[in-house]
Amino acid sequence: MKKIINKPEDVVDEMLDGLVFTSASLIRRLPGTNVILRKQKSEGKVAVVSGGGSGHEPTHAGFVGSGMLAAAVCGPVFTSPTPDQIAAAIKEANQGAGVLLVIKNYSGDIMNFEMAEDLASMDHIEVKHIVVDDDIAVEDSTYTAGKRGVAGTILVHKMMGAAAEAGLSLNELKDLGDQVISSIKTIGVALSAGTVPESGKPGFVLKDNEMEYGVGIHGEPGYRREPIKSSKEIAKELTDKLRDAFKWNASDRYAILVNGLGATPLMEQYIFANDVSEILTKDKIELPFRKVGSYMTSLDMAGISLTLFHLKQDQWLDWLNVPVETTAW
Amino acid sequence: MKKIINKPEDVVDEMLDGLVFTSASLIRRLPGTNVILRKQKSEGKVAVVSGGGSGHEPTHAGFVGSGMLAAAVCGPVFTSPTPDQIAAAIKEANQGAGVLLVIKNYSGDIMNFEMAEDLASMDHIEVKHIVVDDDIAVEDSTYTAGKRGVAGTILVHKMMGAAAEAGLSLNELKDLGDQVISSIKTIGVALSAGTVPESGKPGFVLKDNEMEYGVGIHGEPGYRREPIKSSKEIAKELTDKLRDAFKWNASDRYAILVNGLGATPLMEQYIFANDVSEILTKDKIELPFRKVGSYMTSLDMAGISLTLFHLKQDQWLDWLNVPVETTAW
Amino acid sequence: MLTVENTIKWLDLFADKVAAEKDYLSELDQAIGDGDHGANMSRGTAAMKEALGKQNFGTVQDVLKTAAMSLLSKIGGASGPLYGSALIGMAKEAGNADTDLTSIVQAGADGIQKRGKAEPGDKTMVDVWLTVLHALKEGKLTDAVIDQAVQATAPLKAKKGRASYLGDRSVGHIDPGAMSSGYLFKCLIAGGIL
Amino acid sequence: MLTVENTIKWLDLFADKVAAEKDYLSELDQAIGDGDHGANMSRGTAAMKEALGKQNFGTVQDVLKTAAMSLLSKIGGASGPLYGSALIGMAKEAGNADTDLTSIVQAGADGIQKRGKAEPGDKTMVDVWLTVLHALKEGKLTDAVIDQAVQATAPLKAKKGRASYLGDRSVGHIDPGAMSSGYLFKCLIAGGIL
Ligand SMILES: Nc1ncnc2c1ncn2[C@@H]1O[C@H](COP(=O)(O)OP(=O)(O)O)[C@@H](O)[C@H]1O
Ligand SMILES: Nc1ncnc2c1ncn2[C@@H]1O[C@H](COP(=O)(O)OP(=O)(O)O)[C@@H](O)[C@H]1O
Ligand SMILES: [Mg+2]
Ligand SMILES: [Mg+2]
Ligand SMILES: [Mg+2]
Ligand SMILES: [Mg+2]
Repeated sequence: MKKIINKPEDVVDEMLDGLVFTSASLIRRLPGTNVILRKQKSEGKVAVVSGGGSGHEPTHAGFVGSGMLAAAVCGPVFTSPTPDQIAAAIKEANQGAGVLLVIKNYSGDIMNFEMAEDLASMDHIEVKHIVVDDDIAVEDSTYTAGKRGVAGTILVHKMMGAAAEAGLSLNELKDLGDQVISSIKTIGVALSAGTVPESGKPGFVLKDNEMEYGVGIHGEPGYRREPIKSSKEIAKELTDKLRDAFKWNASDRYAILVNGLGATPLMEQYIFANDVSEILTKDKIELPFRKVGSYMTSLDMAGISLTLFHLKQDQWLDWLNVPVETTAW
Repeated sequence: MKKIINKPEDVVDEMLDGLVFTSASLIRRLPGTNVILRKQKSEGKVAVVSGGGSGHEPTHAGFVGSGMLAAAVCGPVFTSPTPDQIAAAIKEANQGAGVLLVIKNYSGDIMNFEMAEDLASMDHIEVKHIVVDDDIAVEDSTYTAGKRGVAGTILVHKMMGAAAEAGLSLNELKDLGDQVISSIKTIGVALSAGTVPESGKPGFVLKDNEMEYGVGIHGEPGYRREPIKSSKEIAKELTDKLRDAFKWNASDRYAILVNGLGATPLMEQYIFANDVSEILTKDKIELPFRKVGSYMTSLDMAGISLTLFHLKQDQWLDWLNVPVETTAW
Repeated sequence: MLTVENTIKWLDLFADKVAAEKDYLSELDQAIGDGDHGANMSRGTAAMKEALGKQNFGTVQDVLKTAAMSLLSKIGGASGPLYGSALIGMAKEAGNADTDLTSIVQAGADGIQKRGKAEPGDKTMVDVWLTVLHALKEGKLTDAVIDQAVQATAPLKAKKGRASYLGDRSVGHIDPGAMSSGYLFKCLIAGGIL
Repeated sequence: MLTVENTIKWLDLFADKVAAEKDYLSELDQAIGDGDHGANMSRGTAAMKEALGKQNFGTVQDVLKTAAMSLLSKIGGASGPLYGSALIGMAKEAGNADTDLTSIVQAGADGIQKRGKAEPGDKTMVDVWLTVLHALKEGKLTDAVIDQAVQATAPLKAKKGRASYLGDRSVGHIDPGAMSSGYLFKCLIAGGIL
């Protein structure tokens, strides 16, 4: 493992200090916790709080700021934060109109966030949650933990942040969140695994000429391993999966997010985006919102994910577009 | 080589199409060229034009947009663009007040841009240029090609773009540019080399436990190779070099840029930024402008660079801070 | 019956066992999860042991509540809320006048199932808790029963937690949470509480 | 003396030689530069050959000007403007009534030096151009003279271009631009123009 770090057990603590140093005008750290709060308050508005394991930078803390997240709770690398930290974030973030938790669909995250919800309710803070499960790589069935939450989460953060700022109530936000999440689907491909600092070894090993479709952002297994393909072929595979899942029609409107997984440079992301755009143009899909970059990463994993978000209402596009003040959006 | 690309010889062409697809509202491609132009014009203002080899994404084209670059000329990977392309960019970008070229200090870049300047003068367009040479890794002497232009270039783009928008004349801009460049210094460290798609092999090879101080953004040799150190030790080495070069005093004001070289994730960049901030705080340096991210990359090179910019005038800080509309700033 | 002293002893033994087996638990998790179960559990149980050593406790409920809070605020991941919920449930039950060990373990198992919604056979710690509970009711809890319950998770296909993403590939591996729960109950026996 | 026909022949031979030695030129550049000199030169000379084949030329100046523009707009990097400037200078000189081959090569060398500011001994293509020029003036240009000029760059320490970043580590390697310039003049001889 070659990384620019100090002690592996200190990476999250030091990273958060570095982030706050970088964006000192926007955010602060709740003392004694791994909770990042935004400085500018929105009184009387619902506070949107997210979080999860670290290692996905700039997610989650990079999206704290006005118009987006009120707080992010940062767990150890790839490990859900604990209920006390989440509860502390809820308490600090609450502006009197309640708190909406954005949870990614992992057993650990759901259980810790739900317990925090219980704790917060003892403080008489109204809390609701939504669960992002955009990864269509693994089959969804009642016999599994269900689909995972991956890159689409940043679009959920943006939507919820904008809608909260627009004054929606906690109930309205929760309903909107459920609708939005069911309109977002993601699928990815990995070329190499990330290395958790404390373990020092890559999460899985791909051969020099191999890639794997459908790998999760913690290195969870995908659905097929094969020799590396061209960007065009990868674009075809991933858009085929998304077409199957969405069953779209010509002139449907989608937001698109091409997301680098950590070690993949922008050059490759743009080449891939170009190939995807050619396919979607043939399908006559409209793409009024487009974003390319490394937003939901998996440490130094090489690879890419493709997210589409069916824009069922014009309002949704407006909310994606409204400016925010964050480190990373 | 594992990359998400199609034919290696097509990477620049396809990447530029992908970039324009992503930021279609901001930029366009000059047909038949690798020139990216901004859509919004600033009539009567000096146009700031930059460029160089590709492989440094989001530099250069990611900084085209209002308030920053008027155009970027994108050469093949790590190879300067040709005079005809640069001349075409000058012609299209000119808004009647002349064109300032931002050149990085490489023999190839300087010669191609100077020839383009000659061509443009035949069209009676007033053109001047500034040469960025912020890399203090290699000794500057009249017996070499001099210091290289690296990550500090993006701060030069920002300053020149803001000052041009503020209405400075071409002569004023050129003077400002020379002052700004002499106030910016950068030094970096590489953990692994990037791989040029057409060659398919990494530009140099570091052992599993090795790093090299002072490597350039095309894999040019640095000044010392040694076993990988902690982030704190790397921060000390790089700030020591910068302190020597600037000879700063307590309460001097600097802008800081921590730049990832392509494959290094944000987590490491923030940890390193935190270590640098501790050292500079001890030196009582003020850092009113801070930026962390992968802005001047070297394909998939792992590593980091540290740039400091001595803010000799309050106006300079304002120009760094004024909002822009670009893909990547 | 649980007393303040033997409950502390039980949980201290558990912390020591987890510390000793930290790498093995992570190894089990590497095979079908994300390789952090040992790190998670030892972070939590070390904090628990420290908290239990710092205070004088008046009731078993207080001991269990303090233990629960340590685990909850230190483990994280999936096992944190599960062990935390188990111990909160046990603490509540310990407050009842006419309780007994079986009822307390029952409350722990209920807490885990309420939190994690796993059924027996889903290849989780629930499998161990329910087998242990059954044996307790019958007065037949032994190390052998516990070992067997842990081993019995190997042939199962995971339906909850991270291992469920592996589908059939989870078959043939012991569930890490089942193993750590096995340690908990072996320490109950080793602590002489039965 | 240069004619339209033999100038085209000369440059076509040069393009063929560069195409044949593309990998070798890049290998030389890998050692002390960035490994693209072969790719750069072959991209440019292929375009030049194509452009020269497409048109009927009235004067040597037109031939050289067309060649210059092809090289300039296709090579890029350092060698593009250098070869481009050389050929622009040569084209200008070829327009003079009382010119000769020596004056034309002199104009080429001047173009390179004006553009790149390299002095003899800086370990660049200039070293070959100036040695060739000297030999031409003395009427003594041979393949052996050219080879020797190219080889003579090896012991030098680079002071211009990318190789200069290597400092002392550039010693012991032939300069790639010197090698490609050597090809240019060997093709002059092979084309029977001397
Ligand atoms: N829904 C659930 N119900 C019961 N036990 C579960 C559930 N999900 C996970 N587990 C248990 O948690 C263990 C994994 O814990 P751990 O590795 O610490 O957390 P994570 O999976 O978040 O990394 C599994 O071996 C399993 O026994
Ligand atoms: N300033 C200069 N003057 C003369 N020749 C130069 C100069 N700089 C570079 N060269 C020549 O250019 C050659 C390298 O060309 P090339 O590899 O195509 O360009 P780049 O260095 O931009 O990759 C060198 O071998 C050297 O002969
Ligand atoms: Mg985990
Ligand atoms: Mg080059
Ligand atoms: Mg685990
Ligand atoms: Mg070269």
